[in-house]
Amino acid sequence: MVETKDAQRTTADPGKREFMLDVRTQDMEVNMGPQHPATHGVMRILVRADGEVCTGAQPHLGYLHRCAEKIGENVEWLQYLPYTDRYDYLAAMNNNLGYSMAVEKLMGIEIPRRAMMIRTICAELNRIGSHLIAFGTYGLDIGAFTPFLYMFREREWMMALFEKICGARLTYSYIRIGGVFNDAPPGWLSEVERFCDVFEEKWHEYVDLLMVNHIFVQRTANIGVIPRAMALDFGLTGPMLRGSGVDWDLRRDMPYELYVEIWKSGCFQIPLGKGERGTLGDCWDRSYVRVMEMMESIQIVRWCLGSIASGPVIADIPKTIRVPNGEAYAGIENPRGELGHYVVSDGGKVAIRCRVRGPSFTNLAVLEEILPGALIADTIAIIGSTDIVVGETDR
Amino acid sequence: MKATAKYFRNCIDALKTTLVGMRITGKYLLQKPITVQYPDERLPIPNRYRGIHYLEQEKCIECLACARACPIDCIEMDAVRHGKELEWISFTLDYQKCMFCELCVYPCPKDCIHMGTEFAFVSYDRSEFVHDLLSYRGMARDAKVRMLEAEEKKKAKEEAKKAKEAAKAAQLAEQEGKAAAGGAQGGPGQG
Amino acid sequence: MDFRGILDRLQVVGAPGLLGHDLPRPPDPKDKKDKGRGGDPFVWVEPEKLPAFLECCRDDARLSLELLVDLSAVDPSKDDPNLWVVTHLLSLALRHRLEVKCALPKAAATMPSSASVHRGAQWHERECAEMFGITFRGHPDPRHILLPEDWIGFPLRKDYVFPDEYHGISCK
Amino acid sequence: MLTSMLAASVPQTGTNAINDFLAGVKPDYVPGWAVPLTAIGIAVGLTVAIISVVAMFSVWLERKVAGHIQCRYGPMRAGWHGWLQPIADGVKLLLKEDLVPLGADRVLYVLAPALVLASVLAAMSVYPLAPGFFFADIDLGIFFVLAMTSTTTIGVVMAGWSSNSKWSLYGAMREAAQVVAYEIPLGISLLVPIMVAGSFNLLEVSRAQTGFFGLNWYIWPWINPFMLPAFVLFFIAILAETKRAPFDLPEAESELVAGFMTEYSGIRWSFFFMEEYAAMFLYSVVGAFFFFGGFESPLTWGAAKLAGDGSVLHQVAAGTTLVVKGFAGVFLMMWLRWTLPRVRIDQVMTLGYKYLTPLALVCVLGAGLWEVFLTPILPWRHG
Repeated sequence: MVETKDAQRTTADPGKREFMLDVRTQDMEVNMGPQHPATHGVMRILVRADGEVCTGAQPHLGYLHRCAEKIGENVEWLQYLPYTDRYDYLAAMNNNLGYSMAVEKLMGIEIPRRAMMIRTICAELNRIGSHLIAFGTYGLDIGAFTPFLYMFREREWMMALFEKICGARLTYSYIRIGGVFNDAPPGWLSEVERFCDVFEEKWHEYVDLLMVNHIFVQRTANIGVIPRAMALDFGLTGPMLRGSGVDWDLRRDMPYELYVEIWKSGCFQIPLGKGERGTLGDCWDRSYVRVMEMMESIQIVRWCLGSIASGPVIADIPKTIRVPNGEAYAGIENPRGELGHYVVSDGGKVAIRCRVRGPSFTNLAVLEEILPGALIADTIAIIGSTDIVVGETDR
Repeated sequence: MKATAKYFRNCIDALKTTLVGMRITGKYLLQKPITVQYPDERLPIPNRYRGIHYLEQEKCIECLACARACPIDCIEMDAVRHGKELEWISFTLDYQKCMFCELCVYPCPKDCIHMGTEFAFVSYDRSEFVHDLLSYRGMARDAKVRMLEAEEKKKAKEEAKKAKEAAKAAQLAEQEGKAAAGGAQGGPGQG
Repeated sequence: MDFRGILDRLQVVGAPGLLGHDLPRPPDPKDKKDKGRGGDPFVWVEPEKLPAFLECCRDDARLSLELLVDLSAVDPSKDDPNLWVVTHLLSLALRHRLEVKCALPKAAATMPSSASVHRGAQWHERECAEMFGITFRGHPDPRHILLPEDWIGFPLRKDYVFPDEYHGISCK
Repeated sequence: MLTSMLAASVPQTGTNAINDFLAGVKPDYVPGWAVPLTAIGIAVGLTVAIISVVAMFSVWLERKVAGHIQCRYGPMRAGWHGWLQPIADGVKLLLKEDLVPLGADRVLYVLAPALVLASVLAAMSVYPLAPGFFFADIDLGIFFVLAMTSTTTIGVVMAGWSSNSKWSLYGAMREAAQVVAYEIPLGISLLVPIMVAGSFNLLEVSRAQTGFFGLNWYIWPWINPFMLPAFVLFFIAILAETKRAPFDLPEAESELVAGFMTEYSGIRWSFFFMEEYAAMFLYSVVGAFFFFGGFESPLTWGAAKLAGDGSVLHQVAAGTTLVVKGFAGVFLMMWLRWTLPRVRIDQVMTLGYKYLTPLALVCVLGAGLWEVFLTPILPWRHG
């Protein structure tokens, strides 16, 4: 039936089980996914459960593998841009930014200031959209249906903004090598300003409706605790790391593009999990960090709106891009963690290697460690709190 | 004592947050919904929207820049060249493969391929997804007129050239005639 | 610390398996074929000693490269006999990065697994194994991660030939 | 002989009224025993009709309330504001093929939805829908209702076990644990109004709450201050009983796909849904009777004053107030469902045993003391 030999190898030692069971029953193998409402996308988790308690978990990936890295070696530099939207399809702008920065670093070209401004605004707006989805679907996993619908009201406005500037709603391919494809249409910046104002009121409603709700806190506090050492050992990044109290954010610690100035202007902080409602590093902390980050992104967008000036939006680069010989790694702060592009070129029109370090891939590995010992209902909460996107895991 | 305090705090906290949550959902219950009944009412589509392509055929010079720029090679075009004029046969875009990334619009030197605001195109048959962006086949009337004029100009140029050659040849022949005649008189002088 | 500082620290500490380093350099004008090298500097390390090297980087106080960001491989070209195994390390405390490269002969592509040093490397190595055919000795769970179990060939190698069909599904 | 025995033992009830009417118009070729049988048939048909109308309206109300809470319209296509939608759903479910999964225990699988719906129908038969119109006015009113509604658990566990799927098994086990845990606080919290009213019979409880403009409802603190907390406990208990809002674990869609209903489709699946909405209406009517004055409201009070006590106008007013209170309870449950997340199974148990039951006992104790010491002193309690 199922390869039980592998299932035994998971690191669940019975000592850690919360509910000490004297009656020895036969463990039940339950397949959560690949088609399951709680696994965000197409991922299968083989859960070995003893009654309601999960004793072993094994994620099985590859259902959404589209050989993105192999295509990277057959397609020209600029033609690879649309593929980068399809990794983390909830934050396509950030993916474009990551890839473009890696190639620009290798080419050593300078981006005009207005292009960097528009890039930062789009990346931060997309971060808000991505965290909104994380927050909404997490409510769905815990059983609250309405926050999901409220969340989509705001995200719909964000998508309309992106529709005005680049024409697409989900896969933008807007931030390109050397800047952005076209300048912001008239009136766009003032509409972003209105979006920020309205979003701040609605944000307080989200917190009241779900984050501080007693049942939500009961379902997420002290569940799926990731201590600091385990987080570093697994190489977690982003809200997963900050949820466990590790103060690390690429935008502040290894700033790229405009973030040096933005951090100096002191308009945004880095929210950290403090274990307010349970132990440090539990599910509640991770969703708390994501919700607070939305407000920080609003402040960054406000700063950019304040200091944007007119000017060119694209550096002067030839129509067909030839990247000089060499290799470069550029890591940026994606909503889910550090998205790294490792680009190797031999001076031609096509890449030698285009490696993508997806944050969801590493964040997912930690499930094997924290799922055993939790109840079935908690496994859903823990999987939801890692906020993985399967497109980025399988590439 | 701490446990009983926690016990009652749990109860009060649960009730309080439930009422807060109900206040928010109740507020939206009374407000007017914001959704749109799709087929009857529609949201305005911005003009930069990436929908189905449209081609300004007369400006196109069949330089294949857009076909090369497309990551998935879904643009194919075929035309017969008559000097500078083009006789169009087909300009197809395969929408089964197209991913609406708008990379084909930028490299066009004549700026004649754009993406429109139409997005709904369904059909029962896969072959209908291969759209032909041409508005007319063959040659436009003014293109034909220009072609004919170009041909006449070419013919006229040829005749003029022939006439010049003929004239030169005639002149040459004349000179030989004179030379032969002169030669006969002063032949050895020119030898 | 910048790359120069890290390199000195590595030599002082005597990190096991350190072979050399490679800095980006502009193309020298004399001979035409030399294209120079752009991008990031990196350190060459012996594949057999990679786990020890990573452990030394992690435990040393002045380096403290405790986060393994990424472990992947590159097949530089069809006729190059070696594969590169590239590891990116990141230090949260000192805010610097290090790229470690090992040259692995394609014919005998085996090296010790560093899953014991960084638990996160386990999945990265599984992906490298199935995509490049590198066998990591001592890996706790050497199954395929993205490709189906019975996939023939190593897709990301330059000499990879696309299969015509897989279980009756044509790949053309 | 049979008709006289039936008529004698039970006072004027709906079924007897139909029975006497039929006996009167009975043509001679119809045998004697057929008359009570058709009367009972008509009564059962009437109950099923009431249940399906209530379920259909609740389905429509739920989708509209959910819609408007979530800033969207809900069904708009079928008829004005989608009022034909539940009928369309019903027809669709009728036409759908209801398959029995391979390896399922066929007998139990088929019997489960029938048993579940039967228990709600049995409970419904005890309800007076108007002071004069009821099927069975038995003195054990609420006791009978609680007994009947606890048989739904058997049906649900049968469904979960017989559909031979792991997820349904989970749903069934959770359902059994949850409903058993909440029978106790439900019963105890109902003791408070029963103690004040002094009777199980729904009609008498309703008559006990008549009074000036509905000020004699039991919920008001001046009648008995422990009644309001008892109602809150009662309301939470019925949320768990009907598997609604924060306690919808057995069919928790994000975890167990659809819990014990996963393998059902078509008309069998709609039985489960009809049972859920009927049970919601049923419990909120019980709540209306015991806490919010059953038939008593300013409307009924006015109608009684206007057209005399037993008149048709009074009956109609009483009926409408009961239905309005019933659907107010249903609306409150729906409002809660679209606000709160789901509670975990062990938290459901702790809430049931550690929080609701002790608090309910405290309420009963308090109400008892209040009745013994303070009722003789309070003047308005004698009226």
